[in-house]
Amino acid sequence: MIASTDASQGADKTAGCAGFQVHLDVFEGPFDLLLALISKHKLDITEVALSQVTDEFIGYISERADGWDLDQVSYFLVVAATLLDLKAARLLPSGEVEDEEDLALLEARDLLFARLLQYRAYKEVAAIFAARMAAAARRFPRRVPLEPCFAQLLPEVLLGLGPAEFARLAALTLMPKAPPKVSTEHIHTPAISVSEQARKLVGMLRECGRASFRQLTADAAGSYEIVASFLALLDLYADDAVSFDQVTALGELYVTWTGQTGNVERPTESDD
Amino acid sequence: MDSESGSADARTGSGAASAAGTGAGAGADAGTEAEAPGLRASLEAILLVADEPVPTVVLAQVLERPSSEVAAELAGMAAGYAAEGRGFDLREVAGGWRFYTREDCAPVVERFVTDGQEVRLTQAALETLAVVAYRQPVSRARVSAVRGVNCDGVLRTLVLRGLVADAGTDAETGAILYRTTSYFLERLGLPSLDDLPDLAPFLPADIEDIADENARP
Amino acid sequence: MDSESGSADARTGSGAASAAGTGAGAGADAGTEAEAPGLRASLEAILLVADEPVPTVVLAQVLERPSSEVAAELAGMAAGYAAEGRGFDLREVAGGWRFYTREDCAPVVERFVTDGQEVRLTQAALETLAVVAYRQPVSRARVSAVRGVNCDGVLRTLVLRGLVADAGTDAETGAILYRTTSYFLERLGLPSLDDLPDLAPFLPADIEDIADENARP
Repeated sequence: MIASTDASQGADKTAGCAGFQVHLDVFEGPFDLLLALISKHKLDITEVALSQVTDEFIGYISERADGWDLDQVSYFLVVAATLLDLKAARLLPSGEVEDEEDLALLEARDLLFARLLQYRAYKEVAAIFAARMAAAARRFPRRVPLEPCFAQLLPEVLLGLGPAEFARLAALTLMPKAPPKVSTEHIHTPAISVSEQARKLVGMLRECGRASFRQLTADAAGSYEIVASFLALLDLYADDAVSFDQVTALGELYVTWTGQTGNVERPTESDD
Repeated sequence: MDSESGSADARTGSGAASAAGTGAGAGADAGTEAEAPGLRASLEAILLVADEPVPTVVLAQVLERPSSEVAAELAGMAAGYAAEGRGFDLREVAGGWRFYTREDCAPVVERFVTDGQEVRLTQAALETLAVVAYRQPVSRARVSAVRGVNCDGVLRTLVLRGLVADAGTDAETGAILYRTTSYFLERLGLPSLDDLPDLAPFLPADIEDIADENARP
Repeated sequence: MDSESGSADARTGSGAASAAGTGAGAGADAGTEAEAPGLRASLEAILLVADEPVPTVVLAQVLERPSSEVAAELAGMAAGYAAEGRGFDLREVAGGWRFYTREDCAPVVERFVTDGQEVRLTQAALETLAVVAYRQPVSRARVSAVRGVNCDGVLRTLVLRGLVADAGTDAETGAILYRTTSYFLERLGLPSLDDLPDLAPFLPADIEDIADENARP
């Protein structure tokens, strides 16, 4: 491979990028996290112990959901939902895959794994990029102003940027470098806790037994609250307190209360 | 020392012969010989003033020599510098030739140079760059789909940092497409995109186009 | 080509003679110690990236060698380049050493310099220009502080290209101040500095910091 020699020389500088690190804070996307969970258990990606990884994945989301931006959370939800489906499929007695739903689950699994494999490939070449960049940075190009006698002969300079792009670049360059990260952004976002949402949902569902997700979130103050509701439902689902049905893909999602009638405490949640 | 240039240029030799005494500037006034410097000297002079990689064809044009001859001379010069253990090195990067310091001189040069050190990129930036590099021209949505996370902000910054550029719009969807720049190649020290490491070994067959079908809008 | 070894510097000659085989060997004392580049290679590397004449004492300091040894090596190198008929030339000018193009290569270099189309600025130059444009009049130190790297060389290039000019000295510190020129406005397509877009709308909201905080200085 092209970078093999360079990689070893640049290794000290790129160690942070080279391998997975199971510091949970470093994950940027769901694929990142999934891969890390999978590699943490030293599992072949195609033979994942789904239930275990699913549980950890969901656990991680519920811990951190309030600290992410909406985009990230939605992606996480897509992956979480897929994983949940897969976990459900795995619980099916084997040999019963005539059902169309089962087939769909298998397809979803293949798709998820295919994407993960693809992402892993890019992650690996990204590590090669980092090593190559580190090696290239050890060779300094000649970048010296022309001798004055030639400089006056130079043709026009091409900026290659319009005023707006130039301003954007200036803003980026002038932006104070971020201090070592202690993000406090999440403190200022409206505090919607998943457990609070769960309590609310349990109340509503106990009353009506079955409702569409749309109905359940009709009075949500913002998308953040909807996301929190969805996360809460995933938790409730994991605890066998609700079931889902959805007749068509992307169609209305119905939630049915299947839990006890007693007071439900959500033991895994911490208010944050 | 002539060995590396294949002695293509007899004039260089005679210039050398007359140089003995004086030191600086000795080549200029080498009385009897013709005026024009040889191919190797000309290339060295041009590359000394270039502040970005110079394509072989440009050098060939300026010197009015066949590209193949220039290419052979450049390769010979690079080999010669290496063999002589020079502190500089001639490298083909981003479609052109440029003088670099030799890698094992890095500690010394770093002690001397205080500017121009390039920032190291975050993991997110590297991954985004990797996707763009291998799938270019590529839309934001596809990059995001491959990485499983929204990449708009990272892409915009990569554009501003000169590593990625706009590559027009998709004929069908109208989405803006992105490609890598020659500065990207310089940062990686690669002659061209063809020299990117092969992605295939990292990827099981038939996986390659997953993200395309499922790219979210 | 062996004729040049009759010149002032025996070391260059012997280096040349031994060049064929080893690689790093040719420098001053490279023979036995494998890793460190020799004195000649180190000097070549440093001078390749130096954008102003470098005084012998500075080189001696960086390399931790006696000035006299460094001075002798530099003189030897200069003589060697001349003897070999290189396209570059090592000259002592204004109290320091710098690589220049050899005089008899000037016509070729001129053709190269004038031959190109418009010259694109490097990323570092653009960023430096942006800082000057929005903070003018501004001192070198300030520009370097904002960019987090030493910008002296880049600033010199911008001055040379006529995009940035001297704007007097700071009353307090005596530091030279810089401003953008009317040529800069022309190249950006703006009638006056007042027409530079406000920064506020561009302050990064959706831009991500792609630089690794843990990067080396």
